[in-house]
Amino acid sequence: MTEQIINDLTIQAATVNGSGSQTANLVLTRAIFHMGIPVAPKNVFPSNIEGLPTWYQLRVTPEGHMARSDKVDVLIAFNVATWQADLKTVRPGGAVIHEEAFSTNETRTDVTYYPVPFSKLAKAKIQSDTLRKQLANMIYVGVVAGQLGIPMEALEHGVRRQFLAKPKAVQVNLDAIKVGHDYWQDNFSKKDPYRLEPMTGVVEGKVLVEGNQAAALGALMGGVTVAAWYPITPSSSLCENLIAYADRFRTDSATGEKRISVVQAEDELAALGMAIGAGWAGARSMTSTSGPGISLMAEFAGLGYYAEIPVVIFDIQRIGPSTGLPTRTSQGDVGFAYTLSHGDTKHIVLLPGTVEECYEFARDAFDYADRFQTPIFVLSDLDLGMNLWMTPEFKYPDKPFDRGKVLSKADLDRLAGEWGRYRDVDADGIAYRTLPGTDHPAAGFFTRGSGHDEQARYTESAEAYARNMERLSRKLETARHELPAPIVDESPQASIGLIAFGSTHPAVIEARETLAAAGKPVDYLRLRALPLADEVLTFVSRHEHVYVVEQNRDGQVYDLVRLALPAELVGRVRSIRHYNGQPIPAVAITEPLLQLEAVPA
Amino acid sequence: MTEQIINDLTIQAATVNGSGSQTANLVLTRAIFHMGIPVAPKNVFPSNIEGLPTWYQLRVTPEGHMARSDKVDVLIAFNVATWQADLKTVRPGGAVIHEEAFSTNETRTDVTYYPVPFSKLAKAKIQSDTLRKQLANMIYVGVVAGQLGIPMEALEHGVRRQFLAKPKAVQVNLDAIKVGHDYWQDNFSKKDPYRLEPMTGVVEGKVLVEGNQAAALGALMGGVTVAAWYPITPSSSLCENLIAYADRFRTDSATGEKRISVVQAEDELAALGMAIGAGWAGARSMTSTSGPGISLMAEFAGLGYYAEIPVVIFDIQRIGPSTGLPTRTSQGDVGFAYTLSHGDTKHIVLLPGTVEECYEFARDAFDYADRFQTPIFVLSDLDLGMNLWMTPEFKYPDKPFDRGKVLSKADLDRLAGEWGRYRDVDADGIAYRTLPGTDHPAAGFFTRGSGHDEQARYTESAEAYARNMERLSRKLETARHELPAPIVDESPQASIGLIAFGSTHPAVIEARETLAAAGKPVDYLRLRALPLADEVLTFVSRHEHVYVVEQNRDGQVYDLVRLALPAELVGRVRSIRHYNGQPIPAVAITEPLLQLEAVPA
Amino acid sequence: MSTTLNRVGLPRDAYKGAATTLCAGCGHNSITNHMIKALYELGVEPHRLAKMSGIGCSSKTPAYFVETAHGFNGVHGRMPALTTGAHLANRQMIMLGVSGDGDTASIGLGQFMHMIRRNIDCTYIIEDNGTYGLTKGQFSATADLGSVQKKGAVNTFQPIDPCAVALTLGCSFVARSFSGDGKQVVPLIKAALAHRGTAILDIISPCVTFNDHDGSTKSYSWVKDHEESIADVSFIPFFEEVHVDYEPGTIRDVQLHDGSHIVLKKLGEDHDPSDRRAAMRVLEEGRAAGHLVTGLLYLDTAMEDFATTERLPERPLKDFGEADLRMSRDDFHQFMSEFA
Amino acid sequence: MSTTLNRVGLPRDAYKGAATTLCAGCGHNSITNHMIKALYELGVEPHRLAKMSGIGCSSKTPAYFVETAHGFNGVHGRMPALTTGAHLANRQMIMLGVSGDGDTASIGLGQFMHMIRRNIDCTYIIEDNGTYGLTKGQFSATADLGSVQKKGAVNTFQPIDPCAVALTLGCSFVARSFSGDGKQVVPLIKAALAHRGTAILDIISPCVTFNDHDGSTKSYSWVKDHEESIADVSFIPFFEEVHVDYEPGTIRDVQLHDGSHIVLKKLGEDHDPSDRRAAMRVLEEGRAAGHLVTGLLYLDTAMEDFATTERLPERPLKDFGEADLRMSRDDFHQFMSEFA
Ligand SMILES: Cc1ncc(C[n+]2csc(CCOP(=O)(O)OP(=O)(O)O)c2C)c(N)n1
Ligand SMILES: Cc1ncc(C[n+]2csc(CCOP(=O)(O)OP(=O)(O)O)c2C)c(N)n1
Ligand code: SF4
Ligand code: SF4
Ligand SMILES: [Mg+2]
Ligand SMILES: [Mg+2]
Repeated sequence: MTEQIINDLTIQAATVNGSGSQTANLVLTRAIFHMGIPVAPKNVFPSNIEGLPTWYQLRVTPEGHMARSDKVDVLIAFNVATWQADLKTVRPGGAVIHEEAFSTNETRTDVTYYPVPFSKLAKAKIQSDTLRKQLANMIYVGVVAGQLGIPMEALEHGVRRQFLAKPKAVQVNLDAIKVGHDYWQDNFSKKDPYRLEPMTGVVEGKVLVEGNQAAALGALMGGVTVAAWYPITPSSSLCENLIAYADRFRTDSATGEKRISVVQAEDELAALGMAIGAGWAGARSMTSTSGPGISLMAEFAGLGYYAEIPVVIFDIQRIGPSTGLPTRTSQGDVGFAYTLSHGDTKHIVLLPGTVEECYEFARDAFDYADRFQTPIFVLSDLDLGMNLWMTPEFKYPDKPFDRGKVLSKADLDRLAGEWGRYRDVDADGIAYRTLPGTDHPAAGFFTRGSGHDEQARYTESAEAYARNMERLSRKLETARHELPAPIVDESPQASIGLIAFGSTHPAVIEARETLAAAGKPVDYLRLRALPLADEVLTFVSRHEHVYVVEQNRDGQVYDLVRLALPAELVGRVRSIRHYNGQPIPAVAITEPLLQLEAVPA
Repeated sequence: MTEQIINDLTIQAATVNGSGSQTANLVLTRAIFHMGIPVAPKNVFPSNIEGLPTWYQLRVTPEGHMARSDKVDVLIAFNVATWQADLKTVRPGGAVIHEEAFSTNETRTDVTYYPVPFSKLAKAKIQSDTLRKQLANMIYVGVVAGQLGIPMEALEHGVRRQFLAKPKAVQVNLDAIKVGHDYWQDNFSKKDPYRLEPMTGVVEGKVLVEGNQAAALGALMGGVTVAAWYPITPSSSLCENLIAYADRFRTDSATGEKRISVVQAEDELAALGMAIGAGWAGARSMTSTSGPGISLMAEFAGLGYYAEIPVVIFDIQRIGPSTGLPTRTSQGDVGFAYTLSHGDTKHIVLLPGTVEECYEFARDAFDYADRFQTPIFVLSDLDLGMNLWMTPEFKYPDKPFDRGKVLSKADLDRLAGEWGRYRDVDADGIAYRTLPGTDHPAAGFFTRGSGHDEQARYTESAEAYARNMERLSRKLETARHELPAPIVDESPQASIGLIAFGSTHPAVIEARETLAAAGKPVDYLRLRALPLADEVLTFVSRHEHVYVVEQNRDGQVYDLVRLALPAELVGRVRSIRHYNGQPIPAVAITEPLLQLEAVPA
Repeated sequence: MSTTLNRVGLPRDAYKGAATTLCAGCGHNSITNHMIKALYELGVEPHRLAKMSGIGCSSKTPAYFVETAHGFNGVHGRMPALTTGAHLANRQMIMLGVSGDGDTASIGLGQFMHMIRRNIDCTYIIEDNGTYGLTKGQFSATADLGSVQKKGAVNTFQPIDPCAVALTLGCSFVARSFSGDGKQVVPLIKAALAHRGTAILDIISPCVTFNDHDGSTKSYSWVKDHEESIADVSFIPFFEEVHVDYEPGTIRDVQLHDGSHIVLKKLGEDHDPSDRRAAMRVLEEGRAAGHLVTGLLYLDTAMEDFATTERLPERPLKDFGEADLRMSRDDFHQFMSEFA
Repeated sequence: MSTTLNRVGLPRDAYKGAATTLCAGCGHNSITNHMIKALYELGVEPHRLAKMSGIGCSSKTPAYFVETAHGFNGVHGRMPALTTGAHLANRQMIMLGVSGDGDTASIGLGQFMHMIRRNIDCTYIIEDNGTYGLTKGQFSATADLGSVQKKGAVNTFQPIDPCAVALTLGCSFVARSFSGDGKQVVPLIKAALAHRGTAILDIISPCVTFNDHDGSTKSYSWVKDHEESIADVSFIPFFEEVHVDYEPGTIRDVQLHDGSHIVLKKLGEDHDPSDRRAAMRVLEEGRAAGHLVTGLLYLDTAMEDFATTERLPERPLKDFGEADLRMSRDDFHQFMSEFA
């Protein structure tokens, strides 16, 4: 038997969706995490409710890599429909736990098989007819536990944690796990190299959070009071979490009053319209959607930009075009969201790269919206939003809200009429606004998506129109310097740079390690907002080649980077793209990069 | 008296909209055109039905310049509300025909005033109370005719032509004109240098057509059978003309049957949806809209791209963002339309630069749609679409329809099942389709905006998804070589080039003359389609500096050009932008160009 | 110029707006004047009024009254969404939405109906001329079957009747009137503003430029000849006491949330405004008989409005600060630890 | 497997589609089977059938019947526009649209109503489960007031009843049924297909995964307990001759454009399906009584469909070529010269 491989492996559970396997997978995840071992789960599920293939990839590494791995060490084969294909994904020397009934003849001989009669066991050992289908999945948890050496105590924790809400479910699940564990003990001897051993020092103080949970919490702490949404995968859980958190933290226990209104709108046009109406009236407001909803919000997004209404728009990206693959990830909306709406519209876009940033950017987006009086797009994606990520606990906000340039009754008295809604008094492109309800004769003004002058009067004047458009550009230029700056990580000797953003981050971290180990250290600039900051230019100027890595077909950010550079630097930039709907693995960066480096420039 | 200026002047009539002045302006235009003098009218009207200021600029030049001129030679001041401002626009030495009642004291002394008691005359000389308001405008036609020397015969032609539909209106209008003409004769002696004299050799064989009329005719000749639209300025007249032309040319006189269906949809989403449904079912279909409608069509545009449905979308651009100025022109939708919809969506965009091309591109767009099985955007604008342009008569089509790769029952028999809706058999990215109704068991397939394989089966396969997306890119690359090529006009010695498109064309023509005269000849590449053709690269490579001229704030095509160039050429490109809603005049090109040329690169 | 001050100490002129840019004689201009009268007489404080609209000639009118109030002229057909959001942000504002028949019955139909379904507290006025005025006279979805366009085209579709649709949805306030009938429009506007919930007021408002000719069923003459008012409406605001001097049985008196009263004086057969199915019948019969039924068709003062159902505080949500909106540091850490 | 061939010589299996990917027990699956039965028995030629849908579990079902027919699974809520366009391109196709309650009553409400207003010749089936199945169980706009969500949330809004809305618009064919009631659904599908004009068929179709629990008014048990059929429906296609063996007075026989007959057998009080206001009353009474009224509510065989009103030729517009669509060279030059 080859030497052991400890705490560095990828488990893949191939099951059928709607069968309860997700619970089993989470128990397994929490048990391993409880052992102090870093976990990185990726749930690959179908756009369907019940009966189609679904895969759960659970990667564990001592370093805590969180990118998707491209190979499977331990396969749990529970779905006959995908059995043959799943078997192919196992790396040589890997282990295969499979339903006994699946035939293994004339298949691979370079893996270790652990056939388990799951259905028989379920029939024989699980009493409850109603729960049998569900609990059958727990049996494989027990088997894997035996195979990898997960202690009962960890499994118990996993089950308890998973069933916080219904403690009475704990025992039956533990019993089912025990069935699998016993079966392992009684029937198998360890033939594969993989083991899990308790660790210390890495996961302490860390929690497991989904990006959409983080964003919901961020919005709550950012002071959102009006949220309008329309269900769509993978964004629904953001507002559904917001509702749950608000029930708990925004409801007056005495009166039952809610300090927030979350409206399920009739569609995305209405959702953004409601959010814009609320932002206009002075509330911190938001909506959340995904690709198709972004398309439907185009007209209102332009109104928000041109009428200068603060509002926050979350886009949890899935892969398009059109309906595309609703349960697959992508970074394909960046370019479209950036200029969403006809005419010369341009928006501020935030690009969180970790769940912690999902929380922080969601929270701060409301400050940016108020300060710059314009829609703020927060672009997350399915990978970031719907998978569990290991993260340090989030920080309690240390700043009060920044409501931006809002004039009170007192301010208006002081100004004595010397105020125009669209006058650029501070030369930063940002004008002062009043909120409806301000009890002052000068407070009222008429907001419109049509031509207006500095006093908010209707006009078709060519000069007034151009002046206003130029101020709007100035405003975005002001914002460009105040948005989250790129994070640059440079080592003195590297001549190659990587530019990436969003959920591509973990793959870049891992790719850099691989490349450094291969004697090709690469520097890294992680974008966090659009329009692009000046750091991009200086970063490119310090490197011979800079690779823009992104998860879309058309190199949308590669284009934006090139447009932001002086001509003499453009030639240094190259593009690496991944666009099959699966979260990008490190090899999707290292391989093309090494190839491109091989060819002489 | 200074020397005469003949057939080279700009008349500006400042009136009130909804008062009938448009008719008077058209009579004046047709009369001068009838003298054999080239005319270039620009109607600057408000987003309103009655009572607001409107301007009609009628430029006449011996060369037939059709760009808006930036100065006024003869002002007809009929609107007291704008009188003072209008007066400022007149060039020194110009002539001012104005309502006597408007005060001229403490105003300009460098112009010739011809005060006319229009309202008094109207009261005294026009009998019909109902028509007085209307006919009052005709009086100024008579005065201008006297001042500039327009013969009665030409005026009579103008009136007859204008009132083709109601001949009985001819006499009263001629009488009103006579009132003005007599007043001129009896009260004024010529004090200004401007004169009109009959010409020959320039306008012969030419007609006056609006771009939206041309596009409607093009669509009719292109074989459109289903058109769905929702009213919006400045695009409404396209479909309204289509309806009128179809009533005349698509209606069976015997049965009354219509060989076209034009539907007024409930909104733009429905309009494009109907057009896509029709395109899917095999009809040549279209919709027409402007900015806000384009935003609302974003979701369906993505479906059209990804499900590969032929359809033609006209965008008669007005200036945005949002509602913007509905009656002002712009080229502000180019970038947005090019990537309209979330995800990696990209479209074919046609850019007509003359009314003749409005006709030809509208006609050929249906061939492109069928051949490339994708939405085709035709981007015109308010200036091109709603103003009258002097043009050679359009050519009768010399080609039959190109319906593209459509398989018949016979084809399917021949292929004996060897067919997949999305298989790239010709390696050009374009697959073969069947139309609903094809009587063959293999003909049917399921069209969807979600993931599909070569056989049109639903799939969430990462590989199938990526393959399909790459084929779609290949398809656009195929199209890139077959779309209308740029038109290049080079003179051996020029080191400077201009790139422009659409309604900017006439201003470029005039700017080049001015620059050549100033010893700075510039070459010219006129774009006619997106994605950009290779000629752009070679053109830039042949010039030291290339200026991209466009009518939007953000230099949308300037960006596309830079992205299409190899790094070493990017530095040669510069941007000239005009964005105040008025059609771009030649000076808006010559001045910035000369400035930028002054600064050393 | 009247200088008598209303209960909040303002003259009538304080309720005026910018000069209209609509056509002379446009029905919308009369409605603007009715609006001014109603708001002045009710003594609405300008800073508490929010004027909302979509796009169209009708949607321009909010610029022509109460200039000192905030207004939002949004995008075509989407006034309901903007109004809903603004209302949720600040319950204290009096939401007054103005729309057109194209804005409401074509592009905006879905939002119109879903706002009614939520019973958002606002007044929704449709300035209904059966045509798209601002785009020069195409038929709208409220144009009657067989109605003739200025250029001769005949409408071949059944109309979408905003009032019938509202009734089907159980809208809490449904009324119809005519821009030329100020005696009826003004009290209805007041009642709509006083009502808590979505108040739909469909006002036939002739387009003199594109739809006031023979053959149009939205022309002044047609409406004058065919209007059938179901009852005389008068409105007694909460700050005036009621004195009913009619003989019993001839009137109906309905009290609204704020203590105001709507007094309906029978005309012909009696109509009970609390009977939704009766209201539908009245509309259907009118339609069959070719009449334009006007008046207060239906009123439900019991139905909870959205903000009440949602348990929103009276205090505007926009006014809450960090202290009210952020959980405590301890709660935060507790909450985070639950993700372990 | 039945091998008896229908009138176009096809076995029942020729009307099957891909295997369903919906949940076991989903009402939509039963409707798919009813669809197969109806299309098979009617002898619809697969190549003349166009299966249209929006987005949702319901909208997936067109993939599960008549695999050899063309189908178009479009975008959410926009099936009516796609169907309208496809119909205009080719009048010869039998347009069969499938939608969900979210697809129809929320995002698609405007298109649903405007399609009815145009009376586009198509069948529009709503697989109505009162929830958004595919997005995991949020309330849809057809959920009844007070209906309880799986996780306990209570719906606080009035439902939008697609049938009531359709009746208000004067839709030419309005029916409601229950996925579990094949005896009623199959003849109604046949009748809808035979009808020329927009046929709305709202079929309550329980979502076993998210909306089949106590407290839901769209669960199997609730519907079984509360269904009130207004009449027994049977359908006699044009290719079978009618033989009515009922005693007089107990049945109503309605003939459709294609010569087919709908035979309605009285149950309890008589309902005249040509009386639109009676249909509205029946719905209203059912709603008040807490019943689910099913059956053929309203039918107007006289109303012209859009294509007929628009004078479109019977020959598909898609089939016309240059010769039919381009004016002659002479006409062209004549026309151009008019611009001089
Ligand atoms: C998205 C969009 N589509 C179309 C238009 C063009 N448009 C402006 S007003 C209008 C119709 C107005 O009709 P209505 O609401 O009845 O108002 P009216 O002018 O008749 O008072 C249309 C279609 C627009 N502004 N926005
Ligand atoms: C524009 C857009 N918004 C949201 C979604 C997400 N979505 C998919 S199906 C669906 C609702 C489906 O509900 P229903 O029509 O009732 O169908 P059911 O699944 O209940 O049969 C939604 C909101 C989408 N696909 N497109
Ligand atoms: S066009 Fe019609 S609706 Fe518009 S302002 Fe004039 S009269 Fe009124
Ligand atoms: S989720 Fe509901 S609607 Fe969707 S397939 Fe399952 S049971 Fe049917
Ligand atoms: Mg109107
Ligand atoms: Mg549903």
